[in-house]
Amino acid sequence: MYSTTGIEASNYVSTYNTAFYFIAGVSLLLLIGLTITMLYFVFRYNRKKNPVATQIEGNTALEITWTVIPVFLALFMFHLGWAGWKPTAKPPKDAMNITVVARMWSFLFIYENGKQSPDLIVPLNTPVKINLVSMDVIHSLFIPDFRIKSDIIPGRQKFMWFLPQLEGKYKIFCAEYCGLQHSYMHSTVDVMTQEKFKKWYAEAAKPVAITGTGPGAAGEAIMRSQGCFACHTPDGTKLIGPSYLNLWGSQQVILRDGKEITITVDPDYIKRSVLEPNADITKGFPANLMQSYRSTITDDDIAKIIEYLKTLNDK
Amino acid sequence: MENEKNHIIPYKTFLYVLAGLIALTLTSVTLTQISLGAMTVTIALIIAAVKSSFVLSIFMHLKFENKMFSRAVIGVILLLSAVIAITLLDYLNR
Amino acid sequence: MNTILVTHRDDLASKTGMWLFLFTEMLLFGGLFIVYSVYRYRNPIAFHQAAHELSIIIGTINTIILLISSTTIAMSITAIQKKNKKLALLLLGTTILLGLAFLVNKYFEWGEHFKEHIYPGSAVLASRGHGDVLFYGLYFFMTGLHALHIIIGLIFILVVAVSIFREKINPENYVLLENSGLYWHLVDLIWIFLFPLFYLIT
Amino acid sequence: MSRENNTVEPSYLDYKGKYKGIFSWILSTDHKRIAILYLFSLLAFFATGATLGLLMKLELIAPGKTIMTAQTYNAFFTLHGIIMIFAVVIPGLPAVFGNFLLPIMIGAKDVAFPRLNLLSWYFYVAGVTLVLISQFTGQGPPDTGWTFYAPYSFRTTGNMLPAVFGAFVLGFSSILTGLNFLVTIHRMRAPGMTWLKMPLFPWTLYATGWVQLLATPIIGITLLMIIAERTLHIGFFDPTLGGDPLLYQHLFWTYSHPAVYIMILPAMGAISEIIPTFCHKTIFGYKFIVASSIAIAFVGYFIWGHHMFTSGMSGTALYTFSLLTFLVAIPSAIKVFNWIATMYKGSIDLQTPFYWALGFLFVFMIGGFTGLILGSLATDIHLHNTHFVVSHFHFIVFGGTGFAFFGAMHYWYPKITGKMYDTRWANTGLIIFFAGFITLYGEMIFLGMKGMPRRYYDYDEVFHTGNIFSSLGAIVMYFGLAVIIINLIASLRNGAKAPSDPWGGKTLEWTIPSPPPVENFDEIPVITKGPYNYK
Ligand code: HEA
Ligand code: HEA
Ligand code: HEC
Ligand code: CUA
Ligand SMILES: [Cu+2]
Repeated sequence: MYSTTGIEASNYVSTYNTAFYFIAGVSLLLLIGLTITMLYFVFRYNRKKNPVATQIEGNTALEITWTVIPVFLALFMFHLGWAGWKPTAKPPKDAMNITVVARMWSFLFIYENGKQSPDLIVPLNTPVKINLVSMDVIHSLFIPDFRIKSDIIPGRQKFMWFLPQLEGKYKIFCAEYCGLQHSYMHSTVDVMTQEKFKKWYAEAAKPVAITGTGPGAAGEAIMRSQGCFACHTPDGTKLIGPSYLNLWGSQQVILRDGKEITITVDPDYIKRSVLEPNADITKGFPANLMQSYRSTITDDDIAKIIEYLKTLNDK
Repeated sequence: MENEKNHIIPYKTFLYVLAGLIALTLTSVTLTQISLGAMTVTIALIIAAVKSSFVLSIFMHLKFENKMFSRAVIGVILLLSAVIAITLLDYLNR
Repeated sequence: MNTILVTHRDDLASKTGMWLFLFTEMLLFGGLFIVYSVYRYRNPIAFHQAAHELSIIIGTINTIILLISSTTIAMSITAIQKKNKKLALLLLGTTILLGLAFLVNKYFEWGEHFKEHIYPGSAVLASRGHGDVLFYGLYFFMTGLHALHIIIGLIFILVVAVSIFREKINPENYVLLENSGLYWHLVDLIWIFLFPLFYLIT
Repeated sequence: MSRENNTVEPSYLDYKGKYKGIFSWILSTDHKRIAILYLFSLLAFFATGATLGLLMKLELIAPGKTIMTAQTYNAFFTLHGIIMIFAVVIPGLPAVFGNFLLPIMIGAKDVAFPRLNLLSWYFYVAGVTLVLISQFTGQGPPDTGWTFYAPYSFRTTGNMLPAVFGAFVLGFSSILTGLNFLVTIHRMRAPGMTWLKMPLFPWTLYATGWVQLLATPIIGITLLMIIAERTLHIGFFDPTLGGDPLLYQHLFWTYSHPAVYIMILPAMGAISEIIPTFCHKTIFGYKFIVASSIAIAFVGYFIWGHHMFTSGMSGTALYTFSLLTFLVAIPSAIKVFNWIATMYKGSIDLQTPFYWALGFLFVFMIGGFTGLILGSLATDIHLHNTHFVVSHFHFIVFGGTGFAFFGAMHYWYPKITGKMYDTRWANTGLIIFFAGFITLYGEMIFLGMKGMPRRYYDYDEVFHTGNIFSSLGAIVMYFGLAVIIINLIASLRNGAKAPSDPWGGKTLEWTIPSPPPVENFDEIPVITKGPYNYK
């Protein structure tokens, strides 16, 4: 993560390094210098060596010196930090726009042509502007190798931008505490050459890559990319939400407008559960945790999800 | 001990101040009812500030008390204003 | 100052303590004023219109009630200084009655809103948009907290009145009365700002 | 010293008052007994918090599940943070040593409002009790971190209300202590003790008092708003109700940044007492140290935004907050330089408290310097919410305030208990502790630079090596602390009797017997000279 190879994975690495090494360098010098001075005094003016202390009340000239010098050092440190921050506020005009939708506990990157991906795939040497959208609580998109991080605040328009300068795969972490699975909310940036990226980008027909085979594979792939498995399991384990095992067609007790009713899990119910999860709350589970997927899941997707759910019965 | 200087304020003073305060309240009500645009906020707050300075200095005896008290009150008000100003530094420039 | 601890009495110390406490109260409400200014800045129109729905008449009456009650409690200090116990008690009684009148008004005012289904968390309010939710949220919270202070102040004054009656508070030792006065004036002071912010700036 | 054995007055420990047994403690309004109440409750909470810290480190020794579930881990760092911040380091030095020594050091018989003082201890215990109750009731413990960030704190099913209300009550306790000290210092200084003849520990308590008084109400009201939002659905910070989550952060840090100076100022005060005593020398630049305390308290009020550099504040706000953050480092620098200058041409008596003071200076500098790196915008963007921050605040909170607390404990131990402790064990404990400390938190600096986010239950394989070191450090430190605490407890029984001035200190507390009599002074002293007069 913390590359010391001298190759800079993004445009921020060099400004970060300047500020970091200056402040850390001055600090280290001061730390060593002051510690040695201190230890020398302790040794030299030990009671055994110096039984009688010389009383010194103070020295104004000294006080002024050691106020003014740190002020200048501090101002310069501040300046380096500010100079390094300033570019982050101004994305280049020709930047590529990508939207990230963050929710508990996954990222989903949406491209201008509608393509969705749980990983961030970007072309080399092209400025990338990421619009930050959160569906529930505050998250934070953090790419350590790029030395960049930005909080994703629900209800706010925000963006971050960077220039990837080195091919490779880098980690993305969520850096703002967002609940149970916060430490599992991660992803990858894949910086590829322009040509490779173009090819990937053109495969727009299939929004998500299907890995498995069989009737539910498409649905499962959608759910994987949308991050449903952060809260639901296919194997009966209770995580945050109800498990999908034997869910399809079963009877469920739900709370609707504060009243308990029993329903059968049918296509309508699944659709409601995904698009308006807080209308019907499954008994024994918290409301307000699952948020609507209206912006990222289509009716077509829901049909596929149902196909998948059907495969989970009577295993 | 410092307990000796018990300044007695005559009843009349209080009644004058009360009259002033009520007058200011009514002024502020009438002024804000006529549409003054952006000035409304300023006027209403200035009047409120004048009213509170009356309450502080006469009702709360600040005028007759050790200077330390009034200085502290002013300090606290300035501190609070500074905090509001710095918070707004963020919001006004977003 | 070197008297024995038990009989030691320092009026200035207790007054200083009271003032310091008032500072914390000022900042307590100060935090809410920060919230108010930010949300007002971000939702000017909604705040503007919502303020129209509050009754200026009740607001003005309540302001005047509080001002008078402040005057009476301030005068009761003069009364005790002039050794006029009866007048002091009478003035304090008036203060308490005025405080209660303020609360009664508030009760009717809030009742009016509740009748229109405007209260925190109500569906009607939610349907009117974020600005209204914020305005009424702040309105109920700030005036509610203020009303709580009125109630505490009334209890404080009641205790003081009883002490005057029992002559525990007397022309030689009346710092408690002064402190209750200070507290009451602070409550008044806060209202002096709440009133224009919620009722007038429309 | 002549008064020592023939005092007529019983010491505060033997004093027989109206009540018997435990009631003579929990109903006592004597500032010294209240200080002891605080000391023991605080140590109990510290042990709880520290054990949670150790357990967290054991969990982090390897990726994946080691000893607990993610839910438990999240609950642990929340409780750890709440206890350590609100119940240990904020009350810490003021409530224990301030209560015990402030009146004595300024030549008074008690604080201005003794009953209020006792009340604030009750609030303190009640507040922590509420926080602890939240762990065992409702639907699971709170899991928001000690910062209670909105809107997560409205979404979580954890039992937030008692915890938030507990923090509110703890804030109340802190306000009452601050208020009491301010009035005490204003009104009860001994005759002749002008402001500039007051020792430095009371001075820092004075500056702290103002911060407690003027910052705590802000978090009080913020916590009340959270409660109102959770129970009554009043919209304040929840974006679904139109609120702004950033406003919550503003209000939270408007208190919580000044609060870090509530933690460190009294610690600096204690160090300013220890250094001259063991150097046998008047403090260097008294007035500058006083002025820097006030400057820290004042400027510290306006730099809260440095906790929000990545949250998307306006550029103007970022600029201001970063600049002021760097400026607040200057008064700390002045203090460090003056302390070291005090050692110059001193006659240094190497006793345990002085070792703690040296340790303090070292780790405080590391904490401060990591703070500078965080105060710089370009670097904070990368380091925010990583273990670098965790390292920073453990260095400065535990290293700064904690070291000063232990230093103060060893410095005033003879005065408070009337017994001497075993120096050899005390120093051994300190060395083990120090070694563990540096391994534990030093390693976190590098983990943070590599990008390990904080509040992570599980982590990427690349962070594994660093975490092993760090966790081993925690275990070493555990033993060091145990040695220190056991030594102090054992010395209560076995220690030699302490003279009234074992170290050759010159402030007023060393002029009265150890342990002090109930009324502190037979006769209130009249002050004619400065506090550190060794001529
Ligand atoms: C005792 C408590 C304490 C103290 C005293 C400090 C002191 C400082 N802190 Fe720290 N801080 C915390 C407790 C404390 N902090 C806590 C608890 C958090 C985390 C909260 C959370 O998120 O949970 C935090 C977080 C924190 C952040 C936010 C990080 C983030 O989340 O991204 C920042 C950023 O600016 C910061 C900066 C500083 C600075 C600049 C100082 C300065 O005051 C330090 C000044 C001292 C020195 C600089 C050393 C001495 C000086 C010299 C020897 C001379 C040389 C000096 C110069 C050349 C200038 N702190
Ligand atoms: C005073 C403040 C303080 C202190 C002393 C400590 C002490 C310790 N803390 Fe810290 N910590 C915080 C304040 C503090 N902490 C805060 C505010 C947070 C942020 C919380 C949040 O994110 O919301 C935090 C977070 C935090 C984390 C980060 C969690 C995360 O982000 O994932 C970790 C992880 O390792 C940690 C570890 C430790 C450890 C190992 C100790 C150890 O140093 C403890 C060491 C002590 C021992 C091991 C000795 C124990 C001794 C005994 C039990 C015997 C004592 C007996 C008697 C007293 C009679 N703490
Ligand atoms: C943040 C955690 C979370 C995520 C992510 C999540 N859910 Fe849920 N889900 C829940 C919770 C909690 C419930 C129960 C409460 C409710 O009904 O709203 C639930 C309920 C459901 C139900 C109703 C189950 C029942 O037993 O009645 C369905 C169906 C469902 N989710 C589907 C999905 C799908 C599909 C996705 C992904 C596109 C998804 N969920 C993502 C938390 C989550
Ligand atoms: Cu999302 Cu942490
Ligand atoms: Cu801070």
